[in-house]
Amino acid sequence: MQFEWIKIPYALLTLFIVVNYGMLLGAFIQKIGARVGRRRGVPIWQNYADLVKNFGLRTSITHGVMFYLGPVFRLTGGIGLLLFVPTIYGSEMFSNLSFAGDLILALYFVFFGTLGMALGAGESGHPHAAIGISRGLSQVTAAELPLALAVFSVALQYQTLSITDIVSAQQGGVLHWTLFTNPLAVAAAMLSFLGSMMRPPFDVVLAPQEIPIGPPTEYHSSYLALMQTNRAIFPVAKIVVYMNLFFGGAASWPVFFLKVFLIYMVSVFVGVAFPRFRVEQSIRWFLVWAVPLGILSILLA
Amino acid sequence: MIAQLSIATGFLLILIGLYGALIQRNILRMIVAFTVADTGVNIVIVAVGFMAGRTAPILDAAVPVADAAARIIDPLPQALVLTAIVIGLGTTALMLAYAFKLYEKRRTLDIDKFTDLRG
Amino acid sequence: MTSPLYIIAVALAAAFLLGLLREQWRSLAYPVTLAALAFMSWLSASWLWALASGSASPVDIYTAGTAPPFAINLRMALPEAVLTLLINLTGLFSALYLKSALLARGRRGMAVLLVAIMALSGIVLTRDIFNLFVFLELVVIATGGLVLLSDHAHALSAGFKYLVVSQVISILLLIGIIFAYHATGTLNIDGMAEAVPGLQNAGASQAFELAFFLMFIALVAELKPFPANGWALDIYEAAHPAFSAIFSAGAGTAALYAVDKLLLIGGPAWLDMATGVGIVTFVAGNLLALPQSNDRRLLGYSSVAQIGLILAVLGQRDILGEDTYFIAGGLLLSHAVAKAGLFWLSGLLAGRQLVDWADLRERPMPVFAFVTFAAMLSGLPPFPGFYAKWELVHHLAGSGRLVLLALVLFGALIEAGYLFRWFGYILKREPPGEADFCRVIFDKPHRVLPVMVAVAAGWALAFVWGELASSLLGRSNLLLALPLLFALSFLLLDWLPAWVKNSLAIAGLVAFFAATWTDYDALRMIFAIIFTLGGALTLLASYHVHGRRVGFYPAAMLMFAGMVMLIRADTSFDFFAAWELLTVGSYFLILRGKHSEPHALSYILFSLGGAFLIMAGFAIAAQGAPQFALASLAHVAAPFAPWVFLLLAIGFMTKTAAIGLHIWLPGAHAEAETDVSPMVSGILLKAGLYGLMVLLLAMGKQQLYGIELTHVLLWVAALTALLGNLMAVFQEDAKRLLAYSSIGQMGYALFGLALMNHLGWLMALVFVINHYIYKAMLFLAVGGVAKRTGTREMYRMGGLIRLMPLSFIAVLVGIIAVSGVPPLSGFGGRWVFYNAILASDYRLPMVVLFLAGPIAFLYLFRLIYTIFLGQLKDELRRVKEAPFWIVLPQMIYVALLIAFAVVPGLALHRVDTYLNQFFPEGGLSWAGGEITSNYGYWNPVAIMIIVGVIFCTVFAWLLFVNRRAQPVKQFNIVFSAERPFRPETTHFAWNFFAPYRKALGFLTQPLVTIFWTTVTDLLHTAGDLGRRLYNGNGQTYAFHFLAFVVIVFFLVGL
Amino acid sequence: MVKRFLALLLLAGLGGIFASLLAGYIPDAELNLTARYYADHAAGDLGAANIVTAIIVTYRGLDTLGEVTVLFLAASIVGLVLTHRQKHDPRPGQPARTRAPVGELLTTGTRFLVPLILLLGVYVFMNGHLTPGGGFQGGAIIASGILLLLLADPLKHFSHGLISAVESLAGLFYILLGLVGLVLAGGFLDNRILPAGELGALISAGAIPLIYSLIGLKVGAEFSSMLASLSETEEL
Repeated sequence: MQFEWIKIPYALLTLFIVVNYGMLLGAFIQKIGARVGRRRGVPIWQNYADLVKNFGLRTSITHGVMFYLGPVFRLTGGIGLLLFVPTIYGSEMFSNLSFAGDLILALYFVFFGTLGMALGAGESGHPHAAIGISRGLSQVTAAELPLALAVFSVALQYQTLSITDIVSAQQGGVLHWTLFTNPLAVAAAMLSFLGSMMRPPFDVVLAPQEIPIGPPTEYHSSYLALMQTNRAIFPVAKIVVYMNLFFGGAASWPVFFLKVFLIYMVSVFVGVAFPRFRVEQSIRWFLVWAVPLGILSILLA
Repeated sequence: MIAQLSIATGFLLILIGLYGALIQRNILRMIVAFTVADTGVNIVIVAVGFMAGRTAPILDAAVPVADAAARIIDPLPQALVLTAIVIGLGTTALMLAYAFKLYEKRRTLDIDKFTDLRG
Repeated sequence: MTSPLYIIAVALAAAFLLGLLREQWRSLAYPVTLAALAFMSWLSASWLWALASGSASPVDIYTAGTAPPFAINLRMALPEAVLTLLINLTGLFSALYLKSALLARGRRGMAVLLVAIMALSGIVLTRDIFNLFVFLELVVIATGGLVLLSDHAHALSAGFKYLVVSQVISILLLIGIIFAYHATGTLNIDGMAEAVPGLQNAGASQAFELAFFLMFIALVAELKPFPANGWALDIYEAAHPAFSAIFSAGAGTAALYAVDKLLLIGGPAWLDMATGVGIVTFVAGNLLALPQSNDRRLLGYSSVAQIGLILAVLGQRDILGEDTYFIAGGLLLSHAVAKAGLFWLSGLLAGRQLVDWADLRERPMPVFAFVTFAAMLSGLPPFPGFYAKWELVHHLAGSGRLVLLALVLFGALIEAGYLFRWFGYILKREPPGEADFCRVIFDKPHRVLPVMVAVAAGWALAFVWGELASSLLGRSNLLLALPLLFALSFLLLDWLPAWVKNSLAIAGLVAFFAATWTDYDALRMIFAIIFTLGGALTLLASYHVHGRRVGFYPAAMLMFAGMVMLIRADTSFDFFAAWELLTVGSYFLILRGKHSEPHALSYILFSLGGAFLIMAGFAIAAQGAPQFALASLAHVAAPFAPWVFLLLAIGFMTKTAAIGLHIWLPGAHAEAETDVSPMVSGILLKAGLYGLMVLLLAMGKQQLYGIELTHVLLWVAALTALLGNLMAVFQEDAKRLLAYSSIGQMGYALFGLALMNHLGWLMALVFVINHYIYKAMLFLAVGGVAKRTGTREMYRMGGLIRLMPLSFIAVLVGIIAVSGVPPLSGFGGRWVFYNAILASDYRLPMVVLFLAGPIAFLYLFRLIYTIFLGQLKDELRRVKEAPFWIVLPQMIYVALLIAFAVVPGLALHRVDTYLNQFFPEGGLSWAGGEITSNYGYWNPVAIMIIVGVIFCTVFAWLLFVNRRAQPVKQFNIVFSAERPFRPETTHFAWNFFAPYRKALGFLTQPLVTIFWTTVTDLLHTAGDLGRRLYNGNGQTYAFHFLAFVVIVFFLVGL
Repeated sequence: MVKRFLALLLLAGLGGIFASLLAGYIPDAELNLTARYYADHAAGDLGAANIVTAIIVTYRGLDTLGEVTVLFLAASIVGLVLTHRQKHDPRPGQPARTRAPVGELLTTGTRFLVPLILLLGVYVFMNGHLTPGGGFQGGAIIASGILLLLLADPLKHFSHGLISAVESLAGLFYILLGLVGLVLAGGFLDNRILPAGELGALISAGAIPLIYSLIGLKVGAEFSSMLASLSETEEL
């Protein structure tokens, strides 16, 4: 695959679609959560409103250079992840910038944003930010492990690291999906997915309701706006990876919307049904339940 | 047979001397014990060179040069024993001097009292 | 030629002459003594020169004008010339040293000294067994007298104990001699040796064997074998150090030669006994020396042990053949010169405890002397003991005497242990109050001169043995190796200011690379660049140190010399010598840290232990050949190959700090000086990897009992990576964190090598380059911060980003690179890694490695956050950026990292091609900016551009919408409705990953540390138990001797 | 008790070794090679009637030099130890030592015997090459004369200077003679620097009588010096 200039507008188009989809999806899911709790929930355009409001806020403060750059790192991470992965299978238009690297690039780029964000929050000097990062990093090391194992299992299965090749290997019917050809890997990956979506039972990192804790504590106004944008992009980008690896990819945008929604719903269902783990509990949980699945899948692949 | 008996006596003296040197706590007694053992050694040395029916290795009218080889006993151990005796004597003198100095220092001759350096 | 008899005649004449001089004329008697000793030394020296140059041939000197065996004859051949020279010189310089004591005691003391030296020479020269006895008794009696030259409170009782046991010994010796005479009819040693095979019947031969046993055991007892040596140890402790020097160097030498002569009579049947007694003494002597705190007693045990080793060597003459004298001589001369030197040195110090030697601290010459002596005793290159040990080990391995080999190495390791511990005391302990050392040097030059002579003799011997090794055995003379000479030349230049030496060092490294770069293949080229240019780059940081920095450059350049010699080595010998040199150099370097005494010790012990395993591995691989080309490791015969592999691998892994062998690393790297840490971490660790590469390239996959050893390596590597990373997470000390991180990183590199496929090796090389760059950079950055803040505890820092922005940038770039996040160069390593493991057959160890991967984020974040972000402490508000010369290399490293991230092909393409000859399959294809493997692809330039563009766009957008952001003060945060004001309580930093510790902390139980502590404790306990044998009672020592005789008798089974 | 038992056990072991030595001992029927050489050549080559003396002074002269040196050493060290003590322990102000008289018999006997003893000593070492005896025996006899003197008058002070002068000169000449042998004759301590003379005559056997006389003087001096030194320790 080679670079062509036309890829840039195409990539921007993908980005545009995903941003909108992500914002709607986020609000929709919040609404679902509220309805489960017998509340009305936010309107579907709420995220747009927040974004506009936050960008519109005039006064803003900064704690220093890294604080300023944190959200930039964050958003770059989200966009990058999205663009390094082909979105629509078979579409030259929406293969984005995947010529730059394969699956490994995508997986490692996830950390780009995390790291930058953590640094930015760290410079705020707010202890809660640091505590949140400490918890988040602790958890993510355990949570990412089953995914890594699963990805490796899949790569072994298909003998490739190219996402496009992996998707193409799953074409030809639902039963060709990795979900059915390598269920253990998918199970491990989905457990990991729960951990990375910042939803219960693994959301102690953000702890959004009880105390103002976690990395975004100090962020506001346009910083927060960037992060909100990222919050729209990043889960979708991540789910795209899952979709491509395990659920046959998407050959068209409707399939894409549907699959992303359904995969997202998994974490929502679990989230509304289970209470929250403490960090060490979740680490142990991943190591005890998810990792063995991943190991098995590798051994059997 | 005389040679064997003498050697046995020498050995016995050595063992007796060594026993004394190992058991006696008084330094002077140890030194005496060593002289006993030395004597035993000297007896053994002389006895080893002994040959029955022969005479001392001094040539004179009774033992002419010509048949000396058939008449005299082995002269070498006799020369050696002299050296051994003298060396034993030197050591004994030295040990006595030591004993004196040790006594002067601690006013005791008990070997068990001189165990400051150890391990 | 002047007859050697004059050695005896002149000594005696002088001794008798002294009697004519009245006591008042002492000042005349003393020159007479010195003149006599000087004459004797000259005589030996002239014989040595004549014999060595071939202008004289060995002579037998008949006394009484009668041929042996009827009269006593002496012999002067090369060994005799060497040994008498050694004895006479020791005597001469000890007499010089004893000046005040001799002048105080008068002519009798001088006469006794003369007779003692004469008798020692006599033992060496004589060929008559009874004459030997006479000389021996002279030595005993003279010893009894010379002990009294000491002012030590217990010299008297020590001398008496010595006399008691000597009496018993001489009784047995005499009985033995007379019966041996009876059996063979001669007293001449050579005559006896000829007569023995001709003994008519079994009875006569049995009688002779018994007699010989008594003679032999008596002479062996003169070597102070364990456990029959309590009587001699007190002498070492209580006598005047100058006499102890004679006792150790001279008497030991003479007694050894006497035993050697006796072995000539006894023949091969007695070699086993000599070996057994020798090796037991060697090991036990060193074990007993371990718990000693008195310097001279320790030296005594060490002497006992060394002589035991030489006895064991003599006992191995059946396999050593002609090399016996080369080996035994090397060990003996090293021992004698070093021990004499150390005893003389001990006399310059007031305190008798080992820690009192801290008096020497800050005094380069005596410290250098001590180093020379310690290195000679431990058999480090380039001293004779090194060559000797190499030959010995090779012969032993070639003949399959592996137990003996193991014991030799074990004992040598313990010996190195206490010697280097001692050296640590010297450099690192507080001097005990008023050091009167300076005064000694100026007041008593006659006491300093012998020490200096011993140092000079040590280096001269090193050269001579090197020459011998190269002319006789085809080994190379290390003292002619250019890099080593360059390093040693800094010893002479140490008076120059540091910046001059630094410039010289950098110039040297660069020039060496420029002169030799065409010699290397792609693999070696990477290491060569890191070792020379990389070294030069880290040395830039050393410009920040002012003053003379005594001792730094010799040590550093020794390390670099070792490393360049390592990659240039073709033969196993050169390789091993280089390995030892770099180990020693880096040890001195590490020891320079303020609190690095225990860590440097554990470093050198692990390294030497590893080195011994390597030596054993080479020796077994050589199968009798003295050395071999490294490449022929591939042809090691089947039953040995896996063992060789195992030994070498473990040896190299001590340097890469694989788990289980890693406990030296954190302390060593963390406590080292600011500019030393990057060298030992970024550069030195690569030496171990280089070794492993050489090993794996040559030997490939080996199976032991059906287990594939590379598979085992994989597991070790994975566990190393996991546990190294995990332990790094829980460190509060920034440099320790980095050190543990190195352990983890080395685990990755080892993993790549152990995969034994193309990409695995490529990954290892990527790690080699990356790890050098970012670890050197991080250590420098953190070192600079620690320098400015005065602490390495990260929770004491915080918020330094504004004060030390450049250091922050370095750390930021560093941690992105380490963590493997695109777009920086670490990602390349990860990418190659994933491709490599896809091609591998082993899957389980990878799981462990996967677990290790993300953990790196934890400690890296902690590193940057707790130091640079968060709350600034009040006491650090005036901290400045790190010194220019520390920041400069960091910035260069930043540039390098980015360059290597964008164009990794510059370095890797060639290596990739090079690796094709070993692993033809699974290479990468390099098309334009894109790198493609069998599984995936990667375009570093594109990644860099894309990430850069996105980042800049978003950044620009933020700048646009948020251009009026106001910087706020430190505590302007929303904090549970309060306004915090104390940075200490607001900076969340201590025990940063508490929940993680709760979940996984159990994995970091210091099991390995406990294991090694237990091992050392056991050794100490064994030593302490052994000490109980020595209850200080002369009678008990006589018991020991008799028990020794009886037990050996029954073991020999006559 | 344990100590005794252990000692007995060890000595039993040593006794075992000795016993097997004894069991393997067969007295020679003929002189062995070395002894036979001495029997055949000592008289002819060296002119010494007493073969033992020939061996001691010439064949194994180096041993004998060593022996003399042993005594010299012992005397030196004993002297060293004791003078050392006196320097450190001068005991000033002590009244002059007095002793009960040793008795008429001893005093008179001494006066009568000492010259005879000395004469006997000289005789013994002068005739060492002819009759049993020699330098050591003669020296010891001389020393016994000194001992007698000391017994008769324990407070008697011998001139250490004289003793050591005799000792040193004798030693020096001994070495010198040895070296002359090295230069003029076959080797160090070769006695054939002087004519062998007639077997059995007083002036015969080359330098043997000379050397043995020197040894006798030296041994006598050394013993005397030791005795004198030791006698000075009496006040303890």
